[in-house]
Amino acid sequence: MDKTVASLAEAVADIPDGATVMIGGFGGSGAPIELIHALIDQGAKDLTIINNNAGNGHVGIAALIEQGRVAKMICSFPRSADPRVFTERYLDGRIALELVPQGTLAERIRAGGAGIPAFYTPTSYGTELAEGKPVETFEGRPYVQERWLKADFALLKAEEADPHGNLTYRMAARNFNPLMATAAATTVVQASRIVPLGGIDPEQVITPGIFVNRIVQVANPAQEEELNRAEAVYP
Amino acid sequence: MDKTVASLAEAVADIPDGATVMIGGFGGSGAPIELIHALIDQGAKDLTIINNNAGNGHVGIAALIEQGRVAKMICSFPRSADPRVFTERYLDGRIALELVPQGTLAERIRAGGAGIPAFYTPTSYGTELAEGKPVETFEGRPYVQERWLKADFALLKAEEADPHGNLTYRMAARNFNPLMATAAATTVVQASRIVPLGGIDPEQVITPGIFVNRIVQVANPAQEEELNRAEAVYP
Amino acid sequence: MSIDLTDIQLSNAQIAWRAAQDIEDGAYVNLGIGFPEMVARFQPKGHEAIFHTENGVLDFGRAPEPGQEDWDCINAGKKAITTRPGTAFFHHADSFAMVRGGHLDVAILGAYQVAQTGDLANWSTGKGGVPAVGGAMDLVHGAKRVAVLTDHVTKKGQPKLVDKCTLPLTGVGCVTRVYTSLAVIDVEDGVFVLREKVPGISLSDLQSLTGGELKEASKVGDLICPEDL
Amino acid sequence: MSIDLTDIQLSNAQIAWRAAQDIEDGAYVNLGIGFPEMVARFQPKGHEAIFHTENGVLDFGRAPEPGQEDWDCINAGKKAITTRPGTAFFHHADSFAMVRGGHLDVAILGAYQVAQTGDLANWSTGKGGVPAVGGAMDLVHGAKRVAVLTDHVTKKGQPKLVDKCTLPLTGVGCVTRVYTSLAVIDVEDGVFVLREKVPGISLSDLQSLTGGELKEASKVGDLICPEDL
Repeated sequence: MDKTVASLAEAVADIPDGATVMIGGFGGSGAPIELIHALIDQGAKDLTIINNNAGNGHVGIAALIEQGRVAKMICSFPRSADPRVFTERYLDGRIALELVPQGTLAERIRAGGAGIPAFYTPTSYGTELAEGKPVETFEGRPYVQERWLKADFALLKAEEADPHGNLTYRMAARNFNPLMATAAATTVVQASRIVPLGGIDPEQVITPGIFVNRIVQVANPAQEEELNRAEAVYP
Repeated sequence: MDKTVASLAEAVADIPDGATVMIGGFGGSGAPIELIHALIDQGAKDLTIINNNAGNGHVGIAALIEQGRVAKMICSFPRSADPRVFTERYLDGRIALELVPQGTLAERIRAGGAGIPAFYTPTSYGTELAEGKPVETFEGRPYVQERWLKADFALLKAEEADPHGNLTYRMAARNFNPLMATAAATTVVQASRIVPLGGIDPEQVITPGIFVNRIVQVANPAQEEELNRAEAVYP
Repeated sequence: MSIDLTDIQLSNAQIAWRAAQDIEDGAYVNLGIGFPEMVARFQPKGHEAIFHTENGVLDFGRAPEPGQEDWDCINAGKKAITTRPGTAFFHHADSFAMVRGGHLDVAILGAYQVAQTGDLANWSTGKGGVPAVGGAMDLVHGAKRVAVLTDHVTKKGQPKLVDKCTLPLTGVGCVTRVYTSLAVIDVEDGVFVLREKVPGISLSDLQSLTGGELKEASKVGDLICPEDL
Repeated sequence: MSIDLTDIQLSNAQIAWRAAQDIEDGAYVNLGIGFPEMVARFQPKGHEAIFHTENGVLDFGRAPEPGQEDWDCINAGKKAITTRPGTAFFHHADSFAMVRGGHLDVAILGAYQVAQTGDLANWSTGKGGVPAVGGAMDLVHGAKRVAVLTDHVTKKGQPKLVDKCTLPLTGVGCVTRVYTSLAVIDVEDGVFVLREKVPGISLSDLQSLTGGELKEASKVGDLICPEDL
């Protein structure tokens, strides 16, 4: 079994219009820029994108939005150093936003991957983000019921991958990536290094291969933060 | 900050009668035999013990039960190669049992550590283990509501610990240990090696120190399986 | 019900062999404790399944030689296993996220009873004693396909495939295929559908050994396994 | 409300310094983006707090020198940080398990408004624009102690400590202590309790700058901070 695919284009070829796509990363850290740009080249539209943020500058998710391909963002913090692309479209009503507290976003994705359709959290109780959601009291304290979140595809960035899809990440670039790996029907990973089977110590696997469908090597991945400091624009 | 304590006795000194204690391990793998034996020596009684199993032979949890110190077991599989100690007391009505499916047990403990008071699972729907629990339908499928599980103390076995309580585990000895670390008011860990701060790669920390209160070194820990093959009895 | 099955029924190893033939290359598989563990031995040539065990190991290797056991490296049955290139360790919540989250392709379990509705009873004889459930209730509602390996009848000759389980349930409507000592039977729309049977038994005899309706598939194959198992 | 605060009010650094004095040695602390991040600089001698950032780092080090940034190693404000002995990386669900599960000793956040009931508004001005909440709603219901750093009044001189928040809430009844540019105030049983005030302001002036009832503690201390901050 070898989950490696030869190109970024092949890795994202079957993402259809209207798909829900989780994209790893927190800001630029852990953002799979090359996979996102491959998705731009591929052409799918009317996408729902799940990410902590809503793009920065004119690369990555911001570029996907700028190309008019995103119908809806599900995120916790649609703000960045340069959020203009999202902001303008949101204020014009050209893109929808589901705002989710960050911990709830993470837990909803984990729940999606773990077969937990709903859970209760104290987060957002009494706020406008809890409006319309069931509230239940446990041990004298009120909690809000939240639902799982799943996706058709996940686009992720890893440091090392082996052919079975076992993954490691690099520092804080881990963030949402291991969660999203579990919650998508098809999980697509760009890895800086593809190592032989056995090249990752079994103790140090962060994402076991069962959660991964495709791996593509991107040996020297771009860092969104650096692209934006260089005022890069894609395409 | 140094969470190391000098002795096993000191590590368990304040566990009171009636305490709920999570004990790591799956069978003998990851079972903190020395901490359990220190708890036997310490004398606390009327304990509720949370573990996947209910002891094997006459050491570890089985010995704690044999000494008459356990009022209730919460576990998924109270059976083993030699389950006599638990079996006899259970059939006599001298020990209570809350039987929980293994995945639900793991998830309830994780929920306890993660501030999630309740969640829904498909597991046990339609069975006698779901009796009396709320059922709700999500996306056309019925799910059972389960509650979090917390403890006063957790007794765990790790491989390496640093003075801040960052932990690694050894192979499948990981099992319930990292979950229980998060769900107890006081988490007590026996580690085979205490390494200096910085001795564990930040990428390879399995349990971050925030979840750990006390560490005690047990350089050559006993393996329950081997003790039982040698027909050991404690005390 | 006094049919002599001695010469026609499959051995446990043969039942496990038959189940193994249906496992696709690269499938993620959980094998129940005991008899189902034998399935791992019989993967078709060129096929390599990846095995999961509830206690936090994926893609593990074979049992070690006696005397070489490391008791920190065990499976859900607490038997010693080994690592191999590709193995990963993880904690119990991640392990059951794999199970409950639908990431396993197949779970193969033993059974006391299977109902024609797909209900499974395999954890309690309901007779008292100490109840123990382990991970079975999670597995039956998690894996994409839940298969059962079982003798076709109990030691006393009673059907294990029934219209309705009388023993405490493990799960409702979860079993999709049953590999028995006499047949391969699917559970479809509330009836047992016979796919294959051992050549030595007649359809009417097989029906008489089966509780619940046994519907013939459009083509019923011969269930033939290697004899030297 | 036309009291001139120019010479008596504390700087942001001084407010952060004061908050830092209450952090116990070995405490696990999350600092909100921006102004609260300054608290890390002012730990009392011999005290060492351990800092958590929502994006999956515990026990991180100081900011790197300019030009030495590694943009895979950042905090929740997307500023570069460094590792140090003791650092751990983990994913977002584990990070918020720490938050929601009550494992942080203190969370220190900014505020638009704090109500005498402990309600906090700090994520939305309610004026339209793009709403963004991040981890604030999780932090206020997770940490054992939730403290706020804030100017005592808005730039227009309006009280930020109020009887009832008029802006969208971040959390209900969550704030226990407020460090302002003029005072240290606890939230207790639905009233503001004054613990310390800067020497240059009278009680009545402070009350006039505070929405909601300001009750004096049995002993009100002087709020004195190092001047060179």
